[in-house]
Amino acid sequence: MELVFFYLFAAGIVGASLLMVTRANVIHAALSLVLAFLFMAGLFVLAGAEFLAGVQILIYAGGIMVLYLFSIMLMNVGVAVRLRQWHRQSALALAAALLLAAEVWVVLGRGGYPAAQAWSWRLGQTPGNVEALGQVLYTKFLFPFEVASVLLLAAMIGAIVLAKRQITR
Amino acid sequence: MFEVESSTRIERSSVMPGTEELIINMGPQHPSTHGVLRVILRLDGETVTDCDCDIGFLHRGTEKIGENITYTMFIPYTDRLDYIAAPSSNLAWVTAVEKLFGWEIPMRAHYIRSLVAEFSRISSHLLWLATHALDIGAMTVFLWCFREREMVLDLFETAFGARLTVNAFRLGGLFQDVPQKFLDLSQEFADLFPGRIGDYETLLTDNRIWLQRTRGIGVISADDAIDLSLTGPVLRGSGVRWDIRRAEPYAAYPYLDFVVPVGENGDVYDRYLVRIEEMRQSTRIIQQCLAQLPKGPVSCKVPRTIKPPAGEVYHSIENPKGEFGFYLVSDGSETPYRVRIRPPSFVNLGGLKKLVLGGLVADVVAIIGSIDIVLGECDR
Amino acid sequence: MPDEAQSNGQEEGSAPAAAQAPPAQDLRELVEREYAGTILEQSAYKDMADEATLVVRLDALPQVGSLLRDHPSARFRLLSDLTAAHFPAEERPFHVVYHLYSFDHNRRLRLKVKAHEGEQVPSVVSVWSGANWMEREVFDLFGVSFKGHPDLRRILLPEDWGSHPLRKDYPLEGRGERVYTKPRRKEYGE
Amino acid sequence: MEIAAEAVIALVKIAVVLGVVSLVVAYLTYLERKIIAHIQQRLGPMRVGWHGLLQPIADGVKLFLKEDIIPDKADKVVFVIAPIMVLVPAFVEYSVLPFSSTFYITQVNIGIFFILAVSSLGVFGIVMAGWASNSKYSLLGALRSAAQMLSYEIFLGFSLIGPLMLAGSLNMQKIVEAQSDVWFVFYQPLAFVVFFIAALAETNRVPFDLPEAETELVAGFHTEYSGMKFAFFFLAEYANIMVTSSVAVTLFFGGWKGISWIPLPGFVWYALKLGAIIFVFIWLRATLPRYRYDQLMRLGWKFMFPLVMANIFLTGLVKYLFL
Repeated sequence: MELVFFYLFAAGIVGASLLMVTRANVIHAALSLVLAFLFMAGLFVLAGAEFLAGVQILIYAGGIMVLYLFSIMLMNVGVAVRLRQWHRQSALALAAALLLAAEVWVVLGRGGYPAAQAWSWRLGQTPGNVEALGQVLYTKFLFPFEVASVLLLAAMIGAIVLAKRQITR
Repeated sequence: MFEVESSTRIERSSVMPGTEELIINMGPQHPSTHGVLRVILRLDGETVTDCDCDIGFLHRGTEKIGENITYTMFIPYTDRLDYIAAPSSNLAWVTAVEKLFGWEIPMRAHYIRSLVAEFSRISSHLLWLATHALDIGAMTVFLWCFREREMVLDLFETAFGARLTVNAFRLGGLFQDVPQKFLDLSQEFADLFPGRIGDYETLLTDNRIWLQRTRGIGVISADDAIDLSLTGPVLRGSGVRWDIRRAEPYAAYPYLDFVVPVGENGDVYDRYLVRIEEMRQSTRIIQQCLAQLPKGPVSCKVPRTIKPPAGEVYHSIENPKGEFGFYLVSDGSETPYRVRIRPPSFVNLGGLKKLVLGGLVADVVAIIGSIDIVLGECDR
Repeated sequence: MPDEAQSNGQEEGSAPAAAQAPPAQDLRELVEREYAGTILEQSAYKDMADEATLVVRLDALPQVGSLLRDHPSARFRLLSDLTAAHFPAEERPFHVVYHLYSFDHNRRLRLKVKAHEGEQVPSVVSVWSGANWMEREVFDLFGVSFKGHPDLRRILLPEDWGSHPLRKDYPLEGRGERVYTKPRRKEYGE
Repeated sequence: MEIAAEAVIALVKIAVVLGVVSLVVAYLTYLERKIIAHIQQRLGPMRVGWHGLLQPIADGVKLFLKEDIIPDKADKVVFVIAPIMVLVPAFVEYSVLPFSSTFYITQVNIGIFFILAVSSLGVFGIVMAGWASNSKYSLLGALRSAAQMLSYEIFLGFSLIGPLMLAGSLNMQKIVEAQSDVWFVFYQPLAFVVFFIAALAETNRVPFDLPEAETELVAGFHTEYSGMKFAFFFLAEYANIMVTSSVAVTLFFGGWKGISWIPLPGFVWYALKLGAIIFVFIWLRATLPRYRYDQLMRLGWKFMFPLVMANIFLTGLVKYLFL
């Protein structure tokens, strides 16, 4: 049963991603990406990580992508559609893709990262993964968590300063 | 070197890269342009950078018509000018013609004219308040105002047989005396109406959202307002205490006691307050008219064929929207040689650009509402 | 918002002068003192004070306007109305009429200029901004052009209308572009 | 076999909930029209059925039969998907709402979080509709809406943190159980105020109905829509009102729990509370004017954000010190 859903979602991700890179219309591409995010959230649910699935939808699909759409809509999409879509970089892209595939192959062939194997929490078998996530974030990974939040704060202030400079004077 | 240049370029351009100015057509079928007004707005984001009005959709050549029919025949045409306050337009026309002739009008006619003119002011202000509030999103006020306006229109029907284009007055006075029922109903309305104004004010005057949407919006100083020839509540909202009913009294206004309300800041809110207070004052005037109403004839002797002396007069009255005047040139024949309608909405609308520049689109709606235009008289 | 009621009745300043001198004599003198020879005629319908009319020389209009607007004994700050009338029989057929009002003196004044066909009338937008749309309207309906107007376009009629309906030679029937030859009907109901 | 039985039960539950919700949503429009009408001293719908009771059905039939217009210059695919994208999240959210102690479609660990996540998808439909219509009014409406919903989602989410801290769970059932003694609205009045205001903004209701401000933007993002697609937007709006009201009931008013000495079944209590909150929604619509766009943003960021942060801080402090 789970396997069926897994392949369903996986196929969805692949299809949506393909759509995303092939659509000439930027808005269509962005919407395909949203679709891919939703399928990914489905995979998270299958893995027992409901919280991550929620975050995936809330942040990526509901937040970031809306902002993307927001800025895309302000631009003239009609021009982009008529632009050339090929940049003669296919050789480079192919090389990069092959490299990535090789890396994935090697990692998965070894059965994942050693650190992940040594993980004490079994996702999906925890009493509730919100609690698990919370405990890990505030104990084991407190420092990276704080660093990330400081980074975000700096980015936010930077954005405000940049925007503000245009308004005054 | 290059970096300095690029940063200055960012600072200079007020428009975000990749965005373009948006040109928006409001009207002529837009819900908040109050008739067939078309406003062309140039927007940067939601800020208005330019504004142009396209009017004339309702132009019927009323002035030309007036030059080719007799003085009496023109009265119904005035109904179609400011159709929201038709008796006011009638009054402007008959008083202007009477000034040309130099007739003495009986006191009773004067009082009834003032009475009906104040009813028309109330009806006009009610329609204004209704649509203005609806523009800003207050839906209930809209229907409440229409409830009272319905009563006023019923009153017109009782007295003159018509509700909107009432054709209320005749040269020399009135067509006939008003029925007693009209006076009774008027009294009833005048007793009831101040409470109803209180109801509207409960919903709006101290409402924080209403204050935020109207205070400091569409500000115009007294000097600018005068310079732009704005009249009526728009001018009074900027603090100029000028009301033709007081400055150059006509009809029964010399004998009536009322206050000319003025605003301080000249913003949308002050215009709102001025009009609300004017409704109260109108009710006071109605009470006084009913109490003082003298007996007697309602029309002076009017000759069968009306031929004024040659000459020119300008006479204006205080329409609900502003100074509503007629400039008449007579060549001594039965028809006027030139009829000029001085339209308050047209002139006040001319000041719109000054009011909306730099504001937001949402404010344009509020500002058009606060000018209170009626296109019938704007386009003529 | 409202303060105490103002006193009823007429304000001073308008009525008493009418008996001896024609109304607006003082204003005429005021203008003549500054710009001699700019007032061509002076009249008032039935000697009414608020119908005082001064006919101003065409080219002097903006100066006379500014003077009347700013001088303390005039202060005509409100351009209450601006319009025109067409008298085809006259040498200067277009009378452009300005109705001024003074808040300080509660007084009205009518200025008039007379223009030839095709002659440009100096715009008063620089004196009273409110003249903008009203001059456009006169341009639209009479074809009188204004010199120095910032945005002289048709306002009520479509841009491509091609004629000026408030001229007396404009036909009453049919489309306005047609040349109309019949004389104007004068009698009704006889 | 067991899986099949489970699936059948789930499907039946879903069908029941969907049916009831659709009907209630349809009658919500009727209720709104009636309530506003009486506030405005008129009668509202009176012709179809007794006191217009069949009006929603007549409206539905009318919308079904209407010509379905797709503008010539519109992006057809996106134009068609948009109303579905608005409606589906609105209905999916019902899957985790507990209507009584025993009746719910499913229990998820992250119940309330799931609702937040799914409701954030609703904005897509609006943005898509605005863009696909290829009309300036629609686009402006959609932009406003996107900005508004994104910002207010933040306050909506943060305002829920207070009650969640008290409940110690994201599971809707457990949150309700935690309110057995006292409803959280008494512990968390600030949070409730912020939540309610944010909910108004999220559902585009007066005084925050800017995206569809008729007098400025004609009809906002759904200007170009007609027929059933328009009905979808309409239904979604009311479905969202239902959801946010349900969340309010669940998180602040003790869900299906009633006053113990009045013997009423849980779902009756639930319906009563829901009705009261929806009534306030409608009442506000009849009373208030509309905020302006920038004022809305200012209200959010300068008033509600500090408020909700202070609330979280206070709750944490109190919980640390006294509980």
